[in-house]
Amino acid sequence: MILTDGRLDTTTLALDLPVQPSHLVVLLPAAIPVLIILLTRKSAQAFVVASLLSFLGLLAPIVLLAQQIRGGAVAAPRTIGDLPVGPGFAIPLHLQVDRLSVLVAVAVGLVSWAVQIFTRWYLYSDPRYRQFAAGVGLFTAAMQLVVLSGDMLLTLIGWELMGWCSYLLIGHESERPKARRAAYKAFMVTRIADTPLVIGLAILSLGAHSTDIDAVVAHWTHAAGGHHTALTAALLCLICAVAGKSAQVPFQDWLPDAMEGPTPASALIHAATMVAAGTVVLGKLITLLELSDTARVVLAIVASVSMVAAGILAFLQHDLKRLLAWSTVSQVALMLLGLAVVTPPDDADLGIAHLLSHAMFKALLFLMVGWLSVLVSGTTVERLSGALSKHPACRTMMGIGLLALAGVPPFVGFVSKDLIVDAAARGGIDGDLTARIAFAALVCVVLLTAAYSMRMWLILIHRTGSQRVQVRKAVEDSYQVEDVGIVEMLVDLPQVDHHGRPLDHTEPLPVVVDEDDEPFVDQQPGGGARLGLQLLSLLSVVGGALVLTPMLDVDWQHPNVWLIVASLLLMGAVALVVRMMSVGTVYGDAAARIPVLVRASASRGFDADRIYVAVVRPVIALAHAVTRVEGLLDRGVQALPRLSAGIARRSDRLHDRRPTSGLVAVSVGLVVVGLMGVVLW
Amino acid sequence: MVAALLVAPLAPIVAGLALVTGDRSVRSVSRHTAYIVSLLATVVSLVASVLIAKDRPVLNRQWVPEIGMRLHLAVDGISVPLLLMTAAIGVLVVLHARHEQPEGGTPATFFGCLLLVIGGGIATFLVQDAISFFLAFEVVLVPMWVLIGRFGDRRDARERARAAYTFVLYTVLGSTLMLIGILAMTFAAGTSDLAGIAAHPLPASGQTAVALILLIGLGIKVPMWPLHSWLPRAHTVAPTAGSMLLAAVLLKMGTYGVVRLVLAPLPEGVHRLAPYIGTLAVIGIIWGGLVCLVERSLKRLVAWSSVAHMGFVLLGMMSGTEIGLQAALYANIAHGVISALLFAVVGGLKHRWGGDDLDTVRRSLRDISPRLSLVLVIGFAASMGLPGLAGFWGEVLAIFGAWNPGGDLPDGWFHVLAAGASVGAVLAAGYALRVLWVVWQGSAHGGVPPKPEPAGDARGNEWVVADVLGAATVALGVIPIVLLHATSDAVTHLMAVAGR
Amino acid sequence: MTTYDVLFTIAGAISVAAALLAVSTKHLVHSALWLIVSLAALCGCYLVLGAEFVALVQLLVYVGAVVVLVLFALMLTRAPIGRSPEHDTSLVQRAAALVVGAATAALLSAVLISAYGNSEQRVNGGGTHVLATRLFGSWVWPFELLSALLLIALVAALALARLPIGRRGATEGVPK
Amino acid sequence: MIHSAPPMVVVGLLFGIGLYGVLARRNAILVLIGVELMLAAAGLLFVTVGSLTSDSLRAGQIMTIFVINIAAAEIAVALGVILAIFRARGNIDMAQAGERE
Repeated sequence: MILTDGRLDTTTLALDLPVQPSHLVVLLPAAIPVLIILLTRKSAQAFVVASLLSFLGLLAPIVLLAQQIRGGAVAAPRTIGDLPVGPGFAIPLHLQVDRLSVLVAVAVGLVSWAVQIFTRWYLYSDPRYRQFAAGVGLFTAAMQLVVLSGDMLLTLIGWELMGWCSYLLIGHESERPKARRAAYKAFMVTRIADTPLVIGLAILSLGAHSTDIDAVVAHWTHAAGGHHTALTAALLCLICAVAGKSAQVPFQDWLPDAMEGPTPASALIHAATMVAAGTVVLGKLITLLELSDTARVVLAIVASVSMVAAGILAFLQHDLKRLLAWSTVSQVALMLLGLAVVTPPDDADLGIAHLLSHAMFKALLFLMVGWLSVLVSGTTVERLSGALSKHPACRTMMGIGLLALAGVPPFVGFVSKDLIVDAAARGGIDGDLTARIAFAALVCVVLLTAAYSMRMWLILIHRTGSQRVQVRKAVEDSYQVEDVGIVEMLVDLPQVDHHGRPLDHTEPLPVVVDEDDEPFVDQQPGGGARLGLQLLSLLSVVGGALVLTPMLDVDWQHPNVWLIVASLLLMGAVALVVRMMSVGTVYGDAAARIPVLVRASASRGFDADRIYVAVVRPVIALAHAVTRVEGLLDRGVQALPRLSAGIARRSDRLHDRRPTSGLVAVSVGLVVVGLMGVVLW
Repeated sequence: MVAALLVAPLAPIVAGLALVTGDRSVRSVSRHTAYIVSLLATVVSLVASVLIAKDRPVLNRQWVPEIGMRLHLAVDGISVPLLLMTAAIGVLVVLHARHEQPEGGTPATFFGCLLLVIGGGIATFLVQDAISFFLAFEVVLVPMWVLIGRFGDRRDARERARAAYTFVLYTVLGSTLMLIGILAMTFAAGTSDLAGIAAHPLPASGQTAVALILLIGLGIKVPMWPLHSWLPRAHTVAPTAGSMLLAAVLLKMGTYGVVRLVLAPLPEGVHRLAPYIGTLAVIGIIWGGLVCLVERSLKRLVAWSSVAHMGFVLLGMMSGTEIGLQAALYANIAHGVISALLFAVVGGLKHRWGGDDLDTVRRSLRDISPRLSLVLVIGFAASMGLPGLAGFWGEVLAIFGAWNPGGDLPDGWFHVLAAGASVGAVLAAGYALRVLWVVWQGSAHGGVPPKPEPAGDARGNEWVVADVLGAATVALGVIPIVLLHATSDAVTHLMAVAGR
Repeated sequence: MTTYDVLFTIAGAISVAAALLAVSTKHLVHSALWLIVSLAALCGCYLVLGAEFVALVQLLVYVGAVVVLVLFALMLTRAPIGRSPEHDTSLVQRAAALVVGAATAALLSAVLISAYGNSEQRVNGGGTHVLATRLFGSWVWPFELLSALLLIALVAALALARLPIGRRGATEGVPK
Repeated sequence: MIHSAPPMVVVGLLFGIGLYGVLARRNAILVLIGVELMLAAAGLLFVTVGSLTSDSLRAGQIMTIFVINIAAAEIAVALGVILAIFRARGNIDMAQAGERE
């Protein structure tokens, strides 16, 4: 070790320095945008900065993890110090290092590093690569801040910053109106959902006279008898915000639209950051959540509805990237259920465990889809159909990702999902309402997950290319006869180049996927990126073993074997059904058996967007009304000087312009005033 | 060190008077000379302000003993940040004025008026005497009127005249009311020294009346809804440098006056009026946000967002808690920096575009001018209260303060107000992103806009000014602790005095 | 009723009567002459009140200089000699002026009498020596200022009299 | 010994008469005579009050001297103005002074 001057305790790895690894976890990614903006002018320079710092940003949480295991981590490192806002209120703004947060930090660091490396290849010739890398860095820093925060306000900072970064990343290709709108929508929906968050945080921390999370938890656990309503209200506020960030019903619709962003951004948003932040925050406050049954039931209902709806929508999506998006909604809901079903002594391990496993396989899946989309120029069913057959290099990793998503043993998704199902089943048997709701939804979702994973796999490995060409011709013909439904959908989908950017074709080109139509890009990402992908797939396979370690406190020794067997059998059956449905379809798409109108509607997220627009319309109308009132107000104000000028002119006309008569008037006035003075005196 | 107290306000005022009057003499002052003189004056003033902030000297002399008026110049934690900000913005404004000198009069007059406004602002934050406060407050009025009325937007002479006289009529009305309130307090206390006034409080019934008069008077300057309608007009018409001063200095004088003349000496009156003023503040927040959602003129939009932001400041002040007051002071400074930044950028854009209509189709700014677009994004992100930037702390802490108001203020109603304020924050996000959508990302759908646009990124002075302000915005957001510490003791003291 | 009272009343009555005639006569020159009488009678009042220096100054400056100036002005403006009714304003205005004047007189008298009462008091005005000491001691600066004022007035009157004003056409050269 | 009321009455009457003169006359010189009467009333008041109270500074008399002085200066300037007006307009009728030509 270089640090030999006694500041490093070699047994516990404790560091006696003002800067702790926990600080570095946040600061290193945060330095990426700063350095990129200040120092670099070229993409290559920016890549050096980004890859180096994000690698260090991966090392820092690993060191922190080592410290945590050896017992040398500083539990509550200070940051900029206590904010002075008066004697009755403390804002310590400190970090908090504990078991779960360290694990999540490692996962975030890993995903972020993989994404950074992958992005360089994905956006190789993008002139805005620098901005994108900077955005990814800031995004990671914000998430790490939420993960390691020990203070409500720090959490809020990271939370809002993530929303902003999502805006920047989703709107990266801002030449496209759709990307602009998606970015705006993502930010506004989450921000609207955040409205109650500040209030909720205010209730919690003002009650405890501190924004320290530990102090808040301690205060409300002791005072729960008296302030139960306030606690429930605060938790409901928080759940609303969490639903916004995690894209749960009714805020779900921003997430699929967020697919307008480049795929690495989606990987980051979906795997490790933004959508998982809700789980992290609620995980920190799990003790309070356990105190309020109302909040738990609300959380369970929201999560269950989102989970099932998103599962169905995922199955019906025409765009496989959107399929993954909806599966994220579903999986995040699963995490939240993992938090809702735990009962008092337990910590948030169930939800966090699923967060970790989801981070691994979802990052893997998104990056793989990104890879494939570069190869086949698109992410729709037509383009991706059979992609794996032509590019077998991707086959293993894609397969691992999908198996983990579906929850097949022994993959990581199986472990974490099964633990939640177990907990829900146990709670349900004990008569807990929340657990019963959760269990019912879980059963549905296990099947739905299997279904859409299977569907995606079948599309990707589909083989009958000649049929595809025929259908493509049919599509072109039908374009001319102006058919409705799926045809229009196909036609309306923008043609994109290998960066996912639109090609300015006035009419749809025939989709000819030649084997060698893209000689100008590397067929595969660089070594670093592939290493990252392999690491992610490795963790997706064996990551489940983490529950065996003391790092996660879950009950893995008593699995409900019958439940597992039953669910596996059901999953198998569903997979079989999906296989049957896919047989004979053009693209190997099982969803092709579903009526076109349903699929079209599902691709639009069951038109939730229109509801959002309908909600916003009265606000805009109100704004117009306010502007009109303002105009009236202004006119009233403007009328006042005109009025006085008018009076002055009129009295001016009364005057005959003779000095003496004016003098008489003045004297009369003086005398009257004098008389009044004398009389009143 | 005491000399610094006199140098800080007098350097710009004397230089300004010299420029304005010198210009009337036989030889007119060249643009370059005017710029150099102004720059020197503001830099001297800034140095003096820094010295004052460091050493905290006090000058306390008898001035007009018959009315108990004293020449009392001193600073405390509340005025130091405002003083430094005014002096620093002064330098930046002069730098920016070099870059963008509007037509309508000679350069010397323009610079002279800028200097007078700056000097008046500095004097306002230095004096510790109610009547001299009023005098300093009034110094800025006429030069600002000249800036708006003569150097304003050349395209619409009628609108310019109207904006100028609306500004003057409103602010004179406000000053008159303020003078009445000040005189009432001065004669009750027998002295116009602020400490003396605070030491001899009026009886409770009188406090309410005087506080009402003062709040209306100062509320015009702040501006408080519904006394705001001069502001969008004045901002839209004023030249960029004038807008920056208007937002960063003049509005701050209003809020500073509320702290000094209302909160400290009239605690009971404030307590009785707090729910009503708080309500007006929240109406202002939401009203401003709504107007911004549909406003077509970019500069006007920024002006309206000022109305909304000053609502947060007022709300924090009316919460009657230390956290609320700290938030208000923070938001005050933050708004000064952010709005100066926004006006600098937006003014530059208006200059380039030859108009500021948001409905005009243009190419995306991020492609044409990366530098301008960077500061534009920082400015609007800060304007919507994004954490890590200056706007965040003030707004969040103001909501915290309002949720749990001090004393026996009605809890329930203040809960509603806090909720309203957080809705206002969402509206802020709505309009900020709307502007970014249209301006930063570009409203031209892929294609080329109908007419070629004069491109040109920020460079030279404009870039320096925008850079410094942008850096200040980020610094205030990342390290709030410095400013909060600066105001903390003074706020505790004020709350102790007021709570007596 | 003391001797002082009697003397003052006589002088005051003459002064007031002369003043009345001065503002009501139709002869311009008479008006100026009645003014002399009124101001001279006022000198008597001053003497009674023990302000002999003031009385002399009054006599010298007003009667000697001012009224002569007025008479000169009357002649220079080609004032009509003899009765001429057009020196007065309209009847309505005169009536109003009468009311206002009477009211002012009544108001002033009432206020002053109620302020100072009607007590018998010693007259302690005398002593030109003391007056001189005061004038060139305590009051020397205002006095000097006044001398400057007089000088300025002199120059101003001269400048005004020499203004190149013609009937028409000649006004173009007038500096504004 | 003297009663304080008679001087006050004289002051009031002189001032009222002067005011009447100012208001009722059209000729500028006659207006000026009214003004002189009002000034004389003011001087008389000064002297009276100075004589009837203990006035060690002799402020009453000295003020009167000042007033007389100022009156002299005023009348000199006023007559200059009147002459200028006369030369410009051919009359010194106050009733027409405000009317534009």
